Amino acid sequence: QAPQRFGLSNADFKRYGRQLIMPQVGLHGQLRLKAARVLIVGAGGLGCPAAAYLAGAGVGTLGLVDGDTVEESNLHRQIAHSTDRIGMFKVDSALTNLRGLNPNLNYIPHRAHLTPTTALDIFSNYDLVLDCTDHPTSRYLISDACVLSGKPLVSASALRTEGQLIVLNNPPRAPGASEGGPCYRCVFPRPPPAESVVSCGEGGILGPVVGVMGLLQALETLKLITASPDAAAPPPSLLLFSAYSTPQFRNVKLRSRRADCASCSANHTVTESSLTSGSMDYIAFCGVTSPIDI
Amino acid sequence: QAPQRFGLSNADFKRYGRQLIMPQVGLHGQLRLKAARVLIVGAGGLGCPAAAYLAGAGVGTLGLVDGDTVEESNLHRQIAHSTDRIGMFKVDSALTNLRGLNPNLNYIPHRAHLTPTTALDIFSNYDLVLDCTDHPTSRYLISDACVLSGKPLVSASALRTEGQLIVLNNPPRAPGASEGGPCYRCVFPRPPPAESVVSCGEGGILGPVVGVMGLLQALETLKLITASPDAAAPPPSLLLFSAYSTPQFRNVKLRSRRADCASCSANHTVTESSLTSGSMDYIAFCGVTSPIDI
Amino acid sequence: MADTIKIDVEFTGGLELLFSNQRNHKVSLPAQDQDGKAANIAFLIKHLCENLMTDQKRELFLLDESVRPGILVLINDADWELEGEDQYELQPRDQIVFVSTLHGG
Amino acid sequence: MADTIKIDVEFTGGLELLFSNQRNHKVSLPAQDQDGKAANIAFLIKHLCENLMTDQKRELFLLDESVRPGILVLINDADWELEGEDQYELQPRDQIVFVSTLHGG
Ligand SMILES: [Zn+2]
Ligand SMILES: [Zn+2]
Repeated sequence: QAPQRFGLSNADFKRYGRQLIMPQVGLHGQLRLKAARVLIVGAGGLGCPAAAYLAGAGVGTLGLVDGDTVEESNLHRQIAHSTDRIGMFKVDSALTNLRGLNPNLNYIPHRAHLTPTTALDIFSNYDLVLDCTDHPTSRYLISDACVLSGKPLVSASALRTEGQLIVLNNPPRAPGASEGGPCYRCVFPRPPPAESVVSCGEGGILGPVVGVMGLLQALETLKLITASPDAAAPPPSLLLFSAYSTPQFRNVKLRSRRADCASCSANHTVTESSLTSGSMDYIAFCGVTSPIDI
Repeated sequence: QAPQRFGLSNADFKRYGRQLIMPQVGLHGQLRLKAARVLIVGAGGLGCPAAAYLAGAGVGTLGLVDGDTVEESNLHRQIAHSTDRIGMFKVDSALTNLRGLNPNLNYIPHRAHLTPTTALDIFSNYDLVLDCTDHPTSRYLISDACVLSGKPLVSASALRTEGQLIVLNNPPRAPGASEGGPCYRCVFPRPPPAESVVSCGEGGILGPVVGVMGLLQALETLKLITASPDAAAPPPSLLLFSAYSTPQFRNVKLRSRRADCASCSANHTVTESSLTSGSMDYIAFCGVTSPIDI
Repeated sequence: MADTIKIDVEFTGGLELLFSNQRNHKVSLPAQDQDGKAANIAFLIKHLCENLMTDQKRELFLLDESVRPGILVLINDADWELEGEDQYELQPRDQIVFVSTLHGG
Repeated sequence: MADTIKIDVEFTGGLELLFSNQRNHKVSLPAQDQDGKAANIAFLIKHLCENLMTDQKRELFLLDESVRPGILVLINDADWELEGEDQYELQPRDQIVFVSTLHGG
């Protein structure tokens, strides 16, 4: 093993020097990054850039969840994949790219879509989760699983020329603890009507728009991990991005936890057993008529 | 040759379908992208993500200028490079990555730093330039060469936790034409004192911060290329990004062309011959005491 | 003649498609509703549906007299839940934004 | 007793390091300078140097009585060159931002 100073190798000091020297990161922050276990759900337009910059920054353990394979129509925006990896699992394609960038990390592939029965088991091995998926069903599932397993959630979405970003369940407190950050159900207690949900396949998406949102997820993740453990969480907010508007970015104050939230309140009806038993039917909840992958 | 419909192959329709279907791009926009020749000066923290998303979007000809080689300390933020390409020219390393993502484009490597004597010659082969460099000397040179050769310039910079973005010389009009957009010298007529200039090596840089700025450069470039040729240019503005502030983004109105600008006014002293003859000494202008690479 | 109140309304996240594909609207509406109550967000929503909406698919904006699930209403850059929801009384020059949540990635 | 005027001042792009490493400052300054002229940006710059700056290296902020090259002054989100530069007369609650240009990439 290479000799270590203050818990980092000489190669680490060289590789991470440009971020280490900043007071916002420092040696403590770099060691927190090295110890951190981050799960990225979705290796698409958001997950690809988020994963690349988190790997670059030296997040010690990086897990990727996705059951899809790479298609040609992904490549205009999913820049961790490549033309000769079309047909490969997205998770494996992305890990090929990430290992090339930074071979010193522990990468964990999860080659299947997240389901209610597997989510808690997978989440238990991580400290923080990024929602880089593309459907309301997975967004409610990931938020519920983050509340039940006590993980902060960095959630983003994008469509056409616009994007949205929220940090949820931060700080991550048990259901009923009012000082915890709001969850996805606090902000959106009821799912949108299925006919109002537009996918990137239907509506289109501009590559740099979803890319910016993925990078902003990576940034908020780095800020959360490197912050001092007793730093206060910022008040809940939503960042809106609109590529063709002036101004392009808008920051909006959000509510705190909802006293009657189905997931994070004292009277929560979403429980560990409702997930693992399969009694929580996210597809029925979101009113999707034909079964879809989440 | 593959059969074409409306100037695009079936593979093009598949690859670019998600952006083609948006009214902001459309078939016209995709054909403009295919015909566009874009030069990225600097294959570092800004240039890597900008190049990846421009290649993804199908910019027909993409040139990269950089005389540096890949170092380990680059890899936390320069995500088009990789650990096994340390020591390679950045331009070649980046093109390896870009060709993997999209092999259908025309890539042009320029394996040397831009100089006053080479700039106009190189710029003459492109329609639009991205300034992804890291020093005032190159920023003045690139702006001057863009004004003299009539190219719009998408310029960004980043340091520590902050970034800045300006679109300059847009619309690109001849020196003295007041309806042209301001150039770098209109906004910054005099260079900063050399002792106030902090590099990313000295001050540090957070990867996603410079990454976001590079992606926003790619976005503005795509907007410029895909816009209808008779669309009015937006008023000059500067986007400020500060990762740890609330709000993180601020949009600021800038001045128009300066009537006494050394570069873009009727009485401009920066001319084609002052560049090519070498009489414009950017290093002396910026007051750098020891010679540096630009 | 009844007083009117002028506010700025913005639609985003795809909702602009229901309103002449235009994001920003200057809206003048009566300062009181038919019962003489000061104009609030509930009144504004009804006013927008009747006077500004160009798409016939009301269910993409409205459900049970309020905005459908998946639409956030922002009052001067804050979630309307911080401001009294649809009972918030409009003030001149208020900025009201209707945002449809995005789900793509 | 002389009147004072209260404004918001922000330093960014590294300039905050010269001002106690703090970005946002609430600043109260005399409404008139010593000659009875209304407080303008030139007066503010002098006031900031004398009362708020903690770093001794004045040349990183000042040159010839004005801000050094490479610093943009923003008056309510517009370049000061659109507002009369250092002759702009301050109004209560104005937002004045001093931005140092970045060059890294
Ligand atoms: Zn909740
Ligand atoms: Zn000029």
